[in-house]
Amino acid sequence: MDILSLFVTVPILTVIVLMFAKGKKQYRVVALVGFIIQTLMSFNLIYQYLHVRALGDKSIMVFTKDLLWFAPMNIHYAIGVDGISVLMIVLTSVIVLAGIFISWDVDDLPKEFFISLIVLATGVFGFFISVDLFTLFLFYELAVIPMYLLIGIWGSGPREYASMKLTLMLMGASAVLLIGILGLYFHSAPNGGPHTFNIFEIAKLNLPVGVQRLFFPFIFVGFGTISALFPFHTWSPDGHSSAPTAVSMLHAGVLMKMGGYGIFRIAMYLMPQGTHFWTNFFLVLAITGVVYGAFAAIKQTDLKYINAYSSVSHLGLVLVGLLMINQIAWKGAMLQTLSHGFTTALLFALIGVVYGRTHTRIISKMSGLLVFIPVIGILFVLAGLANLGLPGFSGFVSEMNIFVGAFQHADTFHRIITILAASSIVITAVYILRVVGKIMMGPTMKEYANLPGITWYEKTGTYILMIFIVLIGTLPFWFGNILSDSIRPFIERL
Amino acid sequence: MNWNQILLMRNEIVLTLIILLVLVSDLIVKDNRKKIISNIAIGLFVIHMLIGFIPMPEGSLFGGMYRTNHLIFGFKIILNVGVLLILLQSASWLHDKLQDTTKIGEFYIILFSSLLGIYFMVSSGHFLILYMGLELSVLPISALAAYEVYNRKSSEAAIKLILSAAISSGVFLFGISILYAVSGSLYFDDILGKLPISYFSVMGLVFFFSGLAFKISLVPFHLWTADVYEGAPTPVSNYLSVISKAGAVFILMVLLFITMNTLHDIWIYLVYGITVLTMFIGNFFALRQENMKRFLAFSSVAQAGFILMAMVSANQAGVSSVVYFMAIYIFSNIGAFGVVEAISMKTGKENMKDYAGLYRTNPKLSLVLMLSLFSLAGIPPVAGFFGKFFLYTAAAGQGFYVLVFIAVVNVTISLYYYLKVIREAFLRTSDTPIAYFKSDNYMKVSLAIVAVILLVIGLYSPFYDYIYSVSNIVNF
Amino acid sequence: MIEGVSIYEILTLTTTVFFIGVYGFVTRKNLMAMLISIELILNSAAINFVVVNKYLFPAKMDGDIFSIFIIAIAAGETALALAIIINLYRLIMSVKTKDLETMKH
Amino acid sequence: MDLSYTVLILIIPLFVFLLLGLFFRRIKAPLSGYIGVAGLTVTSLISFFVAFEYFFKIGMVDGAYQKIVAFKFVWLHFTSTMSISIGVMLDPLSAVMLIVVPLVSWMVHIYSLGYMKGDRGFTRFYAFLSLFTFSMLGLVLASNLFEIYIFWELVGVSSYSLIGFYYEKPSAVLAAKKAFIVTRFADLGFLIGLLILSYYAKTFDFVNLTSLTFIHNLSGIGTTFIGLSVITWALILIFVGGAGKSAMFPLHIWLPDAMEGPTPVSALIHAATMVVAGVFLVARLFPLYYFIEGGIALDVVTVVGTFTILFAAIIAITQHDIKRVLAFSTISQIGYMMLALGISKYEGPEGLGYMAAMFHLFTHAMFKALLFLGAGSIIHSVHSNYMQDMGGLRKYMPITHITFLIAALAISGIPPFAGFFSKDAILAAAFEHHKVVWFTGWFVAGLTAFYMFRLYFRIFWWNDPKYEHTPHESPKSMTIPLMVLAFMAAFSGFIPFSHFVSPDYVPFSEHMEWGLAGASVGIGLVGIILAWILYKKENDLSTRFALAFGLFYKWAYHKFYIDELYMFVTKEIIFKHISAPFAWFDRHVVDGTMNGIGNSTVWISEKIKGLQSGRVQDYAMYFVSGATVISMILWFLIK
Repeated sequence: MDILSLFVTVPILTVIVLMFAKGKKQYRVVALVGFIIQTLMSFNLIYQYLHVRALGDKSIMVFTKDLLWFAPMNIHYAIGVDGISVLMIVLTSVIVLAGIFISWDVDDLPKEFFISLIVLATGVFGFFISVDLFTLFLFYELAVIPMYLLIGIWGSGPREYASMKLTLMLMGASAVLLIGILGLYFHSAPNGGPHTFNIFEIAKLNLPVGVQRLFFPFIFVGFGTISALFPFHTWSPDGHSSAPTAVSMLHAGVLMKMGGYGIFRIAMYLMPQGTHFWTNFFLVLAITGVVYGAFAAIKQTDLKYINAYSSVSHLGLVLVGLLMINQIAWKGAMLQTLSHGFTTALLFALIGVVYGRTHTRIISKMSGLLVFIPVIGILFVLAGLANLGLPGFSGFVSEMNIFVGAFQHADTFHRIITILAASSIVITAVYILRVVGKIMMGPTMKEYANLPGITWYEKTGTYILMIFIVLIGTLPFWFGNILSDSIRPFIERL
Repeated sequence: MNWNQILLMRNEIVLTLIILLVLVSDLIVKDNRKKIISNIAIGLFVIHMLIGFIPMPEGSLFGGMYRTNHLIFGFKIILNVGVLLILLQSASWLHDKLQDTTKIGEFYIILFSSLLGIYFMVSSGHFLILYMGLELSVLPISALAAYEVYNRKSSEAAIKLILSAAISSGVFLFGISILYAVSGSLYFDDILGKLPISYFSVMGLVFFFSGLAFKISLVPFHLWTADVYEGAPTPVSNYLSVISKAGAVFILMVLLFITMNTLHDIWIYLVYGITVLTMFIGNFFALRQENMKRFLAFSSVAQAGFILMAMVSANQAGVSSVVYFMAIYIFSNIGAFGVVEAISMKTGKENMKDYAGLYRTNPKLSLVLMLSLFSLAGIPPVAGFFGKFFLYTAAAGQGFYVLVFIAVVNVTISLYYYLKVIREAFLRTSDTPIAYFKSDNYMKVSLAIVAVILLVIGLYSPFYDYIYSVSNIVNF
Repeated sequence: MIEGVSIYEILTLTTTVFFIGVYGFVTRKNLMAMLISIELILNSAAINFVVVNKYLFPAKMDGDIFSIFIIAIAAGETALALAIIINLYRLIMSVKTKDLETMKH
Repeated sequence: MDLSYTVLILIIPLFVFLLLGLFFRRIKAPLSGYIGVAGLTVTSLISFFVAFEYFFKIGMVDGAYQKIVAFKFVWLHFTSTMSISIGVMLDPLSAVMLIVVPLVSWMVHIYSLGYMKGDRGFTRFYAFLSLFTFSMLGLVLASNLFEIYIFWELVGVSSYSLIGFYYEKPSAVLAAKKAFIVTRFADLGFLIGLLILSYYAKTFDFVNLTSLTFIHNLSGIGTTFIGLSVITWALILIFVGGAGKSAMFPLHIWLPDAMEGPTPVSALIHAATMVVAGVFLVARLFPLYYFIEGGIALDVVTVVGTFTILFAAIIAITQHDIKRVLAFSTISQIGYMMLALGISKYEGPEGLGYMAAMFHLFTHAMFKALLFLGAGSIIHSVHSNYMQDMGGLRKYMPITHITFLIAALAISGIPPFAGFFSKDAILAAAFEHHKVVWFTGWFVAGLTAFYMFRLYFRIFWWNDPKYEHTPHESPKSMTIPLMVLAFMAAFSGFIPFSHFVSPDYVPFSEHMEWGLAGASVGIGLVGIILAWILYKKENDLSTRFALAFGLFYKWAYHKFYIDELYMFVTKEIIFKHISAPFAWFDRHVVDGTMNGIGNSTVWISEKIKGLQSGRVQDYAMYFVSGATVISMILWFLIK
């Protein structure tokens, strides 16, 4: 078993063990152990990756493996990673681990909860290691569908509506994506011979311009929807607000990341001319999302809605960064992906922690919580500050990369886009401070006087995420180097 | 004609023997011990199924009226496995629900007769055999639909089925007669290349097509489906929705791809239009259904649309994806119907609303239901995903991206109603849930096999590779 | 072969019969009448086979044989339909089509 | 010589912050204060040592001060030339700041030991103070424009945390939010400006950015926008950032509200150090401002500075909250610095304005910190911010009284106190530049003296109200910093500043313009006398004066309704007419469309259900007519 396939098999083994476990305690211990192994594996992967690179391996993907799966269609189980996928895998394992800690206390159907969570994680891992479009698509759908159960069973509020909407919109988007993938597949052999799903095989040939222009929007919208591309983002506020904490974390932290990753790895890499043709159109959509999400967040009263719209805004920035098509902006987009993953996951975790105590998420019903739950309060404030891009936290680094990259375009159109994008950091400050000011600060309320303090598992879960936010924020050069090297072959094609 | 050649009809011969054996044993076994006939029939059928796995050469009999090849051989194995699963579910139903146990034996005889008809239909090389196979498969099923003689709905379903079938066979025959007039022969091999694109052959094509479309439940020939599925006993609906549909799909495909390839430019429009119509109408009706059997009926209408979609690609990929999907569809639908049957047998509840909170009382049953529905909806890693994917690939391979787009839109719609069922079973809770119950071993075995097959068959690629390798029946 | 009558005339006749059968099937209110209409449809097809065989391809007897099979199967079909109708009559004391619309939409 | 030890100046406060911040529940009240003070003592000593070394040992080469990059670490890499590095750059500017910032911060740390005693958030307070000190020192030592921006944001957040220190008070929370958002809005200008600048300059490093050859190459490239070159616009945008932090009109609105924070914080952040960051920034980039397009950007600085001094001084006269008076005074004084920078030229003695700005920054830090700490001492004992509740305090609080008086004299520009020298230099430079600017500056000097002594007399003289608790002098920990700062306020004017700081880094000698000095001292005295008449004893003259000004007084009292204007823009326009429609649009139009697509399928489904009529005859009809119609359609397709 190679180092990458383990990322798919270990979760499956965990699921199998879980099925035979008895009692809540065993369930969570099994899930936890499984994911601790997974996290350690992902750290090991980084180490191995750097080691391989240090030895001078210059290939785009390392640890590649290629097994013929469906011979008639030339479908392979083809895997491989570069720096970007490695970091995404770390992101995923860390967030899932944190998610398991946060949902330590799940009472209703705990076994099923953990199984769904792990299946979802399997899909995400598989997605990030795939270099074959078929397996990539398979894992993508595998990651989306457990969401339905997770939100539907363990969610709150209009959970049925939200989960149905989320699933349908995402599966609809994946259907659109499918068209794009098939289009690529059937144009992958211009000189006869078998078609291929392998990304790097397709990249070797220049697809006809017409084909690129035709199929680029399919793949972009397909992946864009899960990245909350305006106007296909509406599943996200409802979905997030209804989802249980760990699921919101995973969803915003990991699942939505597949969009930007897919756009980068497939749409842009395989269809450079298509990219140039469509850039301006999608830039307008992306920037609309950035500003729009931020403004809409100001008006929300539910914590989760605020964070969901904030995600729309921040992931819009990822798309803006990607569409700026240069090394710096792409690095920024990737960093933003990581940063947003950790930050939003942390915020959702804390929202869950607060909600678990106050039983409300309406900001006007809370006040002065910092007095009674200081640790949670401080973490919340820090997470908020990280979200608004304070130096020292991850958001700053990524946003600055995006802006510097975006400013490399001197024409008026890009300037306006960039300035609009930059202005979102002010609006972000407005809604974050509004939340922090309303619920954490302000006069204390009697009914919250006896709130229990933070528990050890909540502490562990949130601290893990906080550590990574600060790590990216303070050691951006380390992450930046890993990303830069991996971005180079991709940017060179454009 | 020697002994070896006769053995090409191995499936049919053995099945006929089984029918006779069951008939005889039905005479011997005392009335109060009729349940043993189930075991005899199922045991014999298992033997039959195992015999089916023995490799067999390609060839034809009776001057080409009957023929077999590797694809047909494989397809019959799939049918056999499907029928075995249905038999297990039927046994469970027969023992549990039927007041008059003396009728147990008849059920198997009639069901096997219908299967025999499908065998002939699949293997036919002549319109006469096709017609006879078709009738032989549908008439016994009409009888089975009326099997609950004291149930008004059952009789209503049966009469609707037989009247519709009669009309359809009339149209079908009329179409064949026109094709006969145009081509001068009723042998498939002789017709090959002799059908010019003309008003007559088009009319013959459409009328003939509608006869098979009736069995596949393509819009607008599908209207009987929902009523019959709802009224007929569940195993019968199950059988109708998978086995008889699969037979018709297979022979339609063979005829369109090979025999009528000169009409390709015309029937491609026919297939295209009917596909779109079927997917939309099937889905729109399924959206609203409350009765589970009716719901599955419309879902199977929509599924038929997806199957037909792959037929726009008249090549090896098209054949293999259709056969592959049929196989997966058979198991998925058997699973879904099986669960519905198990519940309706023990509690009499057939409405979607009654399923609220099912997971909390009957987790295993709900999981099988979920797997089956996910497979129908095409969600990985369940087999249906692979089936659907290859269907799209087949259609897109011929450049029908718009058709594929319509199909994926419909998959999304269909996902909605499949999730509606999941929603009842998993998401909701109920004050009066379906209480925990134990099904008998027949049902248990059947559902367990379905679950395993659904999980394995897609991921296990040699299965598809095999189907692809034997699908080289088309060469133009 | 009938002297002075071309195949077109006969085919027009059979087509007419076919649609008369369809018309009857659609408009009759009684199941028995519908069965009779079905016979018309099936017979029109059977005549078609015979006529085509005789007029166009007299060398082989494909069509003739086919029509015999049609007649046989139509008989079986009718028998089965009658059995079901009788059972239905036992249950609801009616053979009117309007009593058979409990399952719809 | 290895100067990388200078990075300790940053590391020690950061370490203290992390220590106190991470273990804020373990480290109890007095101990955390001691840790903070100890940390800052070490930092201050190193800073003073570095400044001393720079000015007297290593800084001067060939008659000019050098820019020395003492420490550099590439933190974030963009391109081969563009990167954000965390570095320490020494030059006269940063060396001066190395004295100001640690000194005031040190005093405030010590002072707070007494002031914050018994407060629940004692440890938190010291943690934030350390964070602020770290950020501010990082800001002044930055070697790289982006590094300034980073620390710029960090001082912003420390300011936020400290303004909102009493977070249970809604007003404090609002003030903190306001401060953060207003400055962040301004920072957006800074960010965009610096990005545009760096796009053309291809570097963030000051060593390059401020070298004359580099600027020469830079001028003339890039497009123009509304008649000005892009780089000028970039500089103006950067100034917007500076104006936000330095509370220049019209971005001043956050500073008066920021007085909700504990008074030592006001002294440190909102009087002495952070608010002059804007001045520091413009001074940092002064060669760019001066040379690009003939200094148009600099004219903007002058205009804004000049208007602000007058505007803020007028408001200061009318306020009753002593901290607010001081806040407006701060705004006005920073305006002086900006004004001085704006009118400065580059070479030799012509760079007087630049020197004066830095000089005033230095002296102002001392006397304004002193004023605030004094005010803190008063508030500490009277438990009120309002001068109506005070009077006759000179008897109760002698040390506070004397030190406050020294500070008031210093700010009023009375020789020999520090303010006299720096303000005089500014006015002298202004006189050379433009008479209107000079006149405004001169007039405001009078206003300054008036409002300062209005405060002084009203607090320490007037008459003795009935105190519930008799006021008493503050403890030693509070009075010692007062005395240290009073010493600085009194005598720091004698530092020959032009020998250390000049725009071209070449020292020059300054000449006293005695005529101008006399004029400004004169108007200062007029102001003081007027205040003496009105406020020495309890009387109603002041109210009569106020009535005489009528509407104008009312406007000034309400700070010219700028806050209300902002509230209108944010609440009415942005919240109600942008944000709310966005949210509505999202729920109803975008989401509505998505739901509509979903619901339309159900609707269609409902509409077509009649097809399935349940009549087998209908089915047959559809069957046959379907087949017929399809045949006909296909017939058409044959053609």
